Amino acid sequence: MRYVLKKVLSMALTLFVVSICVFFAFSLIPGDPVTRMFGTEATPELIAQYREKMGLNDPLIVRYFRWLFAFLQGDMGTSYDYKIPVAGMLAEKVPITLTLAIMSFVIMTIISIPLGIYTAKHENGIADHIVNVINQIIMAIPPFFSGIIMTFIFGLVLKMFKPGGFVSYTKDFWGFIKYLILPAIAIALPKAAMATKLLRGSVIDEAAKDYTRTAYSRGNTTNGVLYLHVLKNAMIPVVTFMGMALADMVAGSIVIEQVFGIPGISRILLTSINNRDYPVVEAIIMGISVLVLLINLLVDIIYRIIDPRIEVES
Amino acid sequence: MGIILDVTDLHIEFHDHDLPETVVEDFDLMLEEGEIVGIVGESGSGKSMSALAIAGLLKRHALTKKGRIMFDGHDLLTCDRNTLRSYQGDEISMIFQEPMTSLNPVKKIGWQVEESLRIHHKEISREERKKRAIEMMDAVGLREPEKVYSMYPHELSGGMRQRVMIAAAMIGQPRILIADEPTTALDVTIQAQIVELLRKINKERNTAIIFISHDLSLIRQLCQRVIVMQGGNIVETGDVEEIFRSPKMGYTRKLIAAIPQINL
Amino acid sequence: MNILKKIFKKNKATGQRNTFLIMGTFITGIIVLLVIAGIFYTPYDPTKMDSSAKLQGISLKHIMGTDHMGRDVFSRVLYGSRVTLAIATSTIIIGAGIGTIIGAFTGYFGGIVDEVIMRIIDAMLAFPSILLALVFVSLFGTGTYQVAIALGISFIPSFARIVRGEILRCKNMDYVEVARLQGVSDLRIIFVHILPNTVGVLMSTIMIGFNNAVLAEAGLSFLGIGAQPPYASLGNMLSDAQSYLFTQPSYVLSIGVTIVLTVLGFSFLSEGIKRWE
Amino acid sequence: MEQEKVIEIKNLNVYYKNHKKSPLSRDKKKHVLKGIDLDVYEGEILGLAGESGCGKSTLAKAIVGMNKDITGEIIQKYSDSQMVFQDPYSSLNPSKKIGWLFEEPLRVDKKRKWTPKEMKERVKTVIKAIGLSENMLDRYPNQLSGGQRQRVSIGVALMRSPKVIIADEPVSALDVTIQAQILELLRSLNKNMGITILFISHDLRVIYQICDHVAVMRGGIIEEYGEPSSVYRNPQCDYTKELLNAAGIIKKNFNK
Repeated sequence: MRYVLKKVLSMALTLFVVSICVFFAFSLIPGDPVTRMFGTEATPELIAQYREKMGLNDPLIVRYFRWLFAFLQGDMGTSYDYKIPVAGMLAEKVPITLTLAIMSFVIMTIISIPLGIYTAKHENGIADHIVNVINQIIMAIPPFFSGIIMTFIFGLVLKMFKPGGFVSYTKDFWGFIKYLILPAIAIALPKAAMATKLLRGSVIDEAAKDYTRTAYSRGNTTNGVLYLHVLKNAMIPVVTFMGMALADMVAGSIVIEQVFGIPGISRILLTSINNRDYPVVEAIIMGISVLVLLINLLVDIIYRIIDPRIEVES
Repeated sequence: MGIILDVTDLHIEFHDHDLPETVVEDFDLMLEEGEIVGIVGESGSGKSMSALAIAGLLKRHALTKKGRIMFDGHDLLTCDRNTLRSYQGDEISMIFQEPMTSLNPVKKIGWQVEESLRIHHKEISREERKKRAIEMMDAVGLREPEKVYSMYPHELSGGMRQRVMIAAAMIGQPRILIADEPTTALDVTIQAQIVELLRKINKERNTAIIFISHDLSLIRQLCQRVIVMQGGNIVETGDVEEIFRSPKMGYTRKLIAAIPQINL
Repeated sequence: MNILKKIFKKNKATGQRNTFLIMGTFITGIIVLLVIAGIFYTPYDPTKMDSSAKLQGISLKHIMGTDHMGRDVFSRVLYGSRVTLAIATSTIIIGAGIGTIIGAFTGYFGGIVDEVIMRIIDAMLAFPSILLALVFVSLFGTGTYQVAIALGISFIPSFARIVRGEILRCKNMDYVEVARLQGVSDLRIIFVHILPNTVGVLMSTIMIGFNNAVLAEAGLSFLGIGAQPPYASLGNMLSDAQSYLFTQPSYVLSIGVTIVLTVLGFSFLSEGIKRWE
Repeated sequence: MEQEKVIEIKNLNVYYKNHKKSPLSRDKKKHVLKGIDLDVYEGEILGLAGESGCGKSTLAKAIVGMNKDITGEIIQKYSDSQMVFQDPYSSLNPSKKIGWLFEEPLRVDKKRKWTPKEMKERVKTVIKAIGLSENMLDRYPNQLSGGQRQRVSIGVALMRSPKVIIADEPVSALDVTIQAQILELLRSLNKNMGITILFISHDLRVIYQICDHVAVMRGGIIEEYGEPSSVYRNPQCDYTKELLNAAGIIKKNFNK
């Protein structure tokens, strides 16, 4: 319990540092937000009025804490371009992106764990060689390209789904999930290949350690050694990878949403980056930071459960 | 006293390089019930390989084995996997040089100690298993065995880990215990304790021990009979004191000469 | 030629050739040679439009077909690969250069500076690198140079971490203590005694870095925030081609396959170096 | 015969940083050596015996200045003491040729500049003294056996003709027959070149064989000091007795 508390505190601290970095980075970029908001319509009076209204005349520190506390209460500021609260803009989009990322994660796990164990167990077998070659190739295919190919094969040739036929989860949940399957596979494939390779290597490394010899000397079968002894040890690096992969998948969703025409946070993020709509960018970065840190926390906790040595070392 | 293990003409050859490499040649060993035999040799002498072969722990691929290892009417080299497994941990147990790495770091001590019982004696209840494990841990001199039962390997010292290894090896009351340099990684005082413990086990339980070491003087302390190995071959074999008194082969003489002489 | 001999040499222990290294050298070699050749000669002017030859398939005349404006795709791929590789190279130079220096010094000297820098680097590493690059792009603005710098910065942490780990591993070796006792200076220890021992790991990391940089650059340009016209890179082109997927699949495929081969070459190289001896 | 002291240690205390630090624990330092007094005489081999964690390696490191957090005095007659380590596999830089390793101490010599020719001469002299042949110079450490590596380590330490060598378990990682050869080499260096050796070992038998004095350490304290033959014949403290017994040198209750 103390371990978890310590990790939560450390997470809060990191988040605090991240928020400082994000806020100051975006505040120090040249360009006045009010001028940016009104463009050519801006008159000096209007600018002065809005600067006062938005509190831009206060010192940076004051503005930072105001921003931080507003953020903690769920107020993420107002978009320069749309002049509506950022929170509202994102509310509908976030679940779509998250669902996509989680589906990719599930697909990756389902593929990679059995495959990793199988290829490790049959090291240098035919299946192992084939899987290794396929893995190496899949890792080189960027999701946006495999997404395009899948659209071509399943959409055009097999006509199994309608490209661009996205349905929102509010209307038809299963239709929504069904539409996300291909994009999720596109995101999951390279990660699954990496996870398979990592797990295979990890199992093989662990299997060469002394304790497996001990396990055999007590009369264990190969499966007994593998599942009772090796697997738990072998999962330690894989858990770290999977945590990072989940974070990566959120990022991967942003690209793949463009390929499949999914209205997640991708389009908002890209337009706001291109148009320098900083409140939106800030909100998305902070949101993803929270998510990444939560994933890290989860990984740390799982780690602690798997590996009893952790507490001693940290 | 009967002979319980009869190894004849054991050959082990490695194939993981271009040229096959012979690591053990013409290895013979007859082990009598309740006796302690030492195998001495330097690194690369094939002493550990022979021991692993007897324990059935040589990897199956990349090597060939010839000869016979007769135990309980079966040839452990050729018998099927299940027969071999039914002996491992139950009739033939093994402990290793590195107690640090020979225990699974993520499993509790108790779980590891009672593993052989769990595998070979499924009829024993969980409570009974735990009781026996704790008794065994007590017998090998682990203090507070109940507490150690639910600890992890990294929480123990090297000497304690080796005791845990011995407890786990002895829990099935094996007839043969193979100890592969069990004290090399330990401090001298701990080393003496472990040797003492092995002697006690041998006396009280009548377990035959194959004790492998590079240290001839350690073998002299524990064993009646010794096999001297060099480069995969047996150089000399016989009674320890006899060999110390009149070594027949040059290599044995060299080994004895390398032991610092102390004349007080 | 000596290096080629080494690449094709059989491993003494296993008697096998290093297939990954051979394949990686082969693929990457051809791509790099083609790209260099493309600087001096392309079959067609990559910007020349020909409205009479839009979206043609693969033919002897246009070995990768033509695009929606009738430009020769092969010439454009040569050009785009050059942009992609140029950005990837500068990414690696920035990332590996600064990362190695940071990693070497923090790892060797340790102390409070090391802790602070490693905290920051761990925090950065927790973020997906493409997102990190997106953050920097949004700070620096979009454009070819900005993307190169943004990617370079986002690659620093992983290099720093790996080099630091290697330095830490070597630092506790007795030979470093021996050198210190002989009075070898810290800088000489880092650069003459320790770093040569990390060359294998570093080379392998650089190759996987190229692999990731090409992927990241292509991803960013695909999103339209990477290289900007007239510096079209492979990602931009793929994004353009996507709209013509149904009318002329070879257009998309030839660009996509080029990206895949480039990435594959580097990943093979990385894998091959890891298995070298 | 009154001998001169090469190293004089007075009330030496060494502390380590506590790595398991938590903000709550006040005891931040580990007290590793607790008030060591020890003299090393010119031309002798002094054995430092004890089990792992007793502080014998820490003492060696403190003498050559590798531990910074110390109190007390270490007075040394010569400044250029060298060390030989236990593991011959990690004490030679794997990316350098043996010849390069031999020359490195000369290249970084602050006292004088060595010309390439002088370096070659010096390497030749040393390589002869340690009983290796010159064709070793072109090899990498991984092409050498453990015993050869340990010879090279000793040779590298000899390059600048130090008067004191500290050998930290130099034979523990070697096979017994090789062990005897390395001990022989150390003894000849001591006899022929007059090099004072601080010989650290957990093996009391080895210490008996080559040392003029022995200091038995435990828990950061020197428990017993004297000539090996008299210490072994008549050990004063229980711990020494226990060690001697464990090593099979004295027989307490040896029932066989």
